[in-house]
Amino acid sequence: MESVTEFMSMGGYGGYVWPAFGIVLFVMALLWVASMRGWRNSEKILATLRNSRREREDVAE
Amino acid sequence: MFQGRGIVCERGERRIFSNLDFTIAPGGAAVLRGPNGCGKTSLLRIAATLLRAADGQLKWDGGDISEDIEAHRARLHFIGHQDAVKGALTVRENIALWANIRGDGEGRIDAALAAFDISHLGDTPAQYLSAGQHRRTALARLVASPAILWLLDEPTVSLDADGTACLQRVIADHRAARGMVMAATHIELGLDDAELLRLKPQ
Amino acid sequence: MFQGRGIVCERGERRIFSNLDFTIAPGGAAVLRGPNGCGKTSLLRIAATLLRAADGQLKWDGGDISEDIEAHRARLHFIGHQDAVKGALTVRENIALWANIRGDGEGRIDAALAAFDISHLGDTPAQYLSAGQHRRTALARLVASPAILWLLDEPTVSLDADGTACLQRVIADHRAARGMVMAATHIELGLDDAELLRLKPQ
Amino acid sequence: MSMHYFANPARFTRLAGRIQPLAGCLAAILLIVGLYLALVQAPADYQQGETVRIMFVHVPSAWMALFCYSFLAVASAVALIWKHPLADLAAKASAPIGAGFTFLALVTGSLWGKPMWGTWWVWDARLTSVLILLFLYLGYMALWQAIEDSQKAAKAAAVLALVGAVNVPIIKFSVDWWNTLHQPASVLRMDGPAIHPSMLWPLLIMALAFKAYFVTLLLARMRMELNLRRIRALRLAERSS
Amino acid sequence: MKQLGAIIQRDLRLAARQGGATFLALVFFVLTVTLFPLGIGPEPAVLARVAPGVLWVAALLAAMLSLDRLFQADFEDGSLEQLALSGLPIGGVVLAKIIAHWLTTGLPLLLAAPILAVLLNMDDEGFAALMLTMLIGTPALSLIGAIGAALTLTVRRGGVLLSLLVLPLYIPVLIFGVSAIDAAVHGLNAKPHLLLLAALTVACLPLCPWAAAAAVKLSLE
Amino acid sequence: MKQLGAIIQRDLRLAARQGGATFLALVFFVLTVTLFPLGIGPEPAVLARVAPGVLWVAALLAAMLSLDRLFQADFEDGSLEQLALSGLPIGGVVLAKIIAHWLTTGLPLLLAAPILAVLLNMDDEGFAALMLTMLIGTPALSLIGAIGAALTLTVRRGGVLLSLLVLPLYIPVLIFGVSAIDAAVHGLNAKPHLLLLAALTVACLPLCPWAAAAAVKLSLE
Ligand code: HEM
Ligand SMILES: Nc1ncnc2c1ncn2[C@@H]1O[C@H](COP(=O)(O)OP(=O)(O)OP(=O)(O)O)[C@@H](O)[C@H]1O
Ligand SMILES: Nc1ncnc2c1ncn2[C@@H]1O[C@H](COP(=O)(O)OP(=O)(O)OP(=O)(O)O)[C@@H](O)[C@H]1O
Ligand SMILES: [Mg+2]
Ligand SMILES: [Mg+2]
Repeated sequence: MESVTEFMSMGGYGGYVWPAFGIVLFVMALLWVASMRGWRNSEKILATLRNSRREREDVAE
Repeated sequence: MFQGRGIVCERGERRIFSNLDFTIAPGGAAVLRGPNGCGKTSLLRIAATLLRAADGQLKWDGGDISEDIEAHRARLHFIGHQDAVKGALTVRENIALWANIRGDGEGRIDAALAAFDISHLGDTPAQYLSAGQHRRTALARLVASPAILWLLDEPTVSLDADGTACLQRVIADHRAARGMVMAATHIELGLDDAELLRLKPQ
Repeated sequence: MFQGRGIVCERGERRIFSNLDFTIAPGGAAVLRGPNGCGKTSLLRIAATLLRAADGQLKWDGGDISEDIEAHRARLHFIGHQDAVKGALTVRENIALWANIRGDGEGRIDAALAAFDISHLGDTPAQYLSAGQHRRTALARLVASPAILWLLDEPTVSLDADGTACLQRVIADHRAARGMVMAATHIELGLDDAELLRLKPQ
Repeated sequence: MSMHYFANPARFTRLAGRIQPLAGCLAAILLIVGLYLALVQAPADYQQGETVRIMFVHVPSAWMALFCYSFLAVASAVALIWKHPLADLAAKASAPIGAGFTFLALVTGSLWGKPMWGTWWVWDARLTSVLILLFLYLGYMALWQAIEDSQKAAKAAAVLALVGAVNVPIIKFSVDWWNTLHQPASVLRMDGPAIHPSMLWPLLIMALAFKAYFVTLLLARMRMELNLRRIRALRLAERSS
Repeated sequence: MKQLGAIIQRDLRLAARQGGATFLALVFFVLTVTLFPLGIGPEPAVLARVAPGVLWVAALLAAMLSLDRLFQADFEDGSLEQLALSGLPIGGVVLAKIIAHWLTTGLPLLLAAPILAVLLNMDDEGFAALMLTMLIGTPALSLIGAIGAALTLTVRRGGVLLSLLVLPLYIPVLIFGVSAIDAAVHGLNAKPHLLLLAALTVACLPLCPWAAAAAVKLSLE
Repeated sequence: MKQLGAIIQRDLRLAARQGGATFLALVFFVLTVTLFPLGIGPEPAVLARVAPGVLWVAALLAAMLSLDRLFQADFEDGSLEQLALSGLPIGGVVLAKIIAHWLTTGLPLLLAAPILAVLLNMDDEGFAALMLTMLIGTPALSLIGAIGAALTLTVRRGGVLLSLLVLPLYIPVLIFGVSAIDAAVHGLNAKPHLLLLAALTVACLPLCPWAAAAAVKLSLE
């Protein structure tokens, strides 16, 4: 228990070290989620558009 | 009944026309014709209270319009060369916007799009429209939010035959519902029974 | 001789027309017609090299135009809806300006003003012009500095009968001097012997 | 559009489909290992104490900030000169990632500066040029966003990226010059103490993790842009028919 | 009321569409503030000394530059005419547009100010006062600016004339704003300055829309 | 050549007609500089310390604000199109417009700078350096700015985006300009700074019109 609090305090600099790591992970995660979601969404929309098109005209490009 | 009595127009300290009278009854129409610079646009702007006449009186059902300018403005549509279509918004948004601002809601947007045959352009940003499509978007406002008096400055500019037919149909419907129209034009509008106001250059 | 071969136009990733051919011989004229949004303006802009065709070739006397775009631009006049008339300058200054920039000097300004019957407006700042007077000012450039190819996008918009007659006269003179004209329009232009190019919506 | 146009992107999509998961896994593993090493394994510095751990995120972020801009500039040059259809997309896709890392370099640097220098911010040459780099990124992205027509936007943004790339060294150099005039080297030097191997390893691993992360996101964003382009074309074709 | 809401909503949407105007007014503020240390040198003491002044001057300039967006675009494409013809009182239309303007410029400036204060090394005591003066003062900037924007409508490219008209009117806001922060930094009572600033804003609230509406009417003739 | 002269003449005439643009860019410069004593207090020592920085920052902002006049009006009313169709190389047209821009903004700033320097209590030693840096530096502002103005042409109301693009690029001019004056004020040798500034301007001379012309061509398509 003691070692955990010690670890968290980072020699008295916990107030700087943890926010630094925290914001790095947070921004990286945010960018990751946004990019991946944007990409998956675009795949989905493209697929439905293509399907609806194929249904209408049997001659696929 | 919309009337003008002894209207005098001055622009840039020059008299454009004087002593002009007109009367439009419910369901009636007046077509302004005359050479370039004779004051058609000026007269329409006076009728819309956007320009002050140097002299004369505008009357609505006999009452003086200058007594309640806002009421008069609320009952008219003015469509001129600057057509208040925002390039950043889609066609539908552009029309809905004005319907909302005039307090009529979005109930008639689809009818407006259909009336000018631009339903397929509903989601196109207005900056990608051709000249005629742009004008149709501006005219669609006439249908999207009702107003009893329409003031149209060269409404058929850039319209093809089909677009002109749409406009004629819309005007006919409007007049059938006792609406009034005042339009300036250089070409035939097909308003057969309209009063013809010929402005002469001074 | 001005020719287009297999011109394809795409705008905003959409095909507007394809495989369009045209030929204008010296003294010849082509009139573009078609419904709103069929690509008349786009074709004129392609002919002026303001827009790049997705495919196809433009030729001048048999040579490929893309080899010397500046030479092609120097030999044409393009007059569209945005007419490059500065409100702060007078009518005469506006016309003189472009004649000077094109390197032709001010020798023909008076003739240009007379040709469109706006001599009396020479010293009026353009911001005080009516719509038709504005257009005449833009068109007067055609006369003020010579160019062999005229590309006109709905040139008669806002013109009265008299103004349209002026334009017809000017075009006839131009063609008599072996000039070429390509014009888009929705109404009769009175170019009887012109090749008619009908664009169809795709 | 010609066959050639889609031939390349199609091959790219296939390739990206294979690389992207690999890079993603690599990034995750390296990041976990790197974080463990950085937070637990690495020793505290005898001068800076535990704050030195910030280095393990700060320095790789700063490196990535610079790297992404170089990547963006090269991609823009390729797009302008050789008109490679994917180069535009690569440039566009790398901008938000680079901006993110630049922001992180600034924030972690500030968080390090407060305990070390006693202030969140000094107008040191290096710090100032990173701040300006952030503005360049933002301007680039804003230009992309502001021009509706994507082909025009691509070219305009590429011109801007190149002009910016010429300017980055000039800015760096001028700020250096400016700073030495007003303020002789009294501010703490950033070059810091020599790096022990026990710190070098976690630093390198974190740097690699960031690189792998960049590759993953770059590929995902490029595929997204490619899809969006196709979607636009399909939608417009539909609307007009 | 609902119609005024529609106007506000429309302006916000246009701002969002047109290249993220919100984001951009902000960026001008940030850039101007960062130029100053580059101009006057990095010494923290000097920067701290001039920080409140620089922040407020930059806020003034940022607010002023965004003014030509207020009516000009709508005037040129005929939208302002249509708004005047919509039957709403012009004063109301103007007020709605002022509110939208504040939401897209004043508010973001307010939020960015503390971060920039850190960059300029401002004393910690000044932060609360800075935020308060910004909150009270920026609406006055939008309100006063509307008069200038309306007056310069018929002037082509009136941007610079606008600044000539508006900046002198902004001076009281600047002075009260800065002196409140300075008082707080020096441990004095900032309240009288804040009250004066508030009085100014409250006085502008009925006067400015009315004056701006009169100017708009003029320009439509 | 004669045709480029005609373009310059035209731009100057338009500037003179449209509400005296020359006079107005100048006025913005003067107003911004006079806001500073109001913002940071009247102490002569502080003012003298920040004078070169404030002058140059204000010059940067004034030059930047006048940029949207450079191509935008001509783009919107079709004049730019007509210029492109006049058969002149676009790079030449752009250069002519840049020259006209400098004559209507850079030159008046240059002339007003010493008077404002007096107002800000700048040390006498700095005056010659101030004038020289302005003379050498303001053309670079017009040149670099042209790129931003051309890039933001198709953006409606691009004014603020323009500042985001252009201000970072202006930073070297600012820094060399200020450091030359500072060196002179402190009795050091200003020459190396001036040479660097001159090198910058000379490098911009061929590069910027070329890049701006590329951007203009884009926007016309
Ligand atoms: C907001 C503040 C800061 C910014 C923007 C910043 C920026 C940078 C940049 C751009 C680099 C990469 C330089 C290169 O590879 O050429 C870097 C590296 C580094 N920074 Fe910072 N820094 C900041 C604060 C700090 C602080 C406070 C410290 C420690 C006291 C620090 C220590 C380091 C170290 C040790 C390196 C690695 C040096 C090297 O690779 O040569 N930084 N920083
Ligand atoms: N900038 C643009 N981006 C994308 N699409 C455009 C753009 N400009 C026009 N279009 C589209 O291209 C098509 C052709 O437009 P164009 O202006 O050439 O038509 P037009 O024949 O001149 O029509 P009109 O008779 O209405 O003037 C239209 O469907 C229009 O929506
Ligand atoms: N803002 C203005 N200031 C001064 N005079 C003006 C102004 N606007 C127009 N005029 C003048 O008023 C007269 C009438 O203009 P108006 O626009 O009403 O004509 P019009 O009949 O609509 O002509 P057109 O058929 O060309 O559109 C014209 O001679 C014009 O020169
Ligand atoms: Mg008219
Ligand atoms: Mg057309």
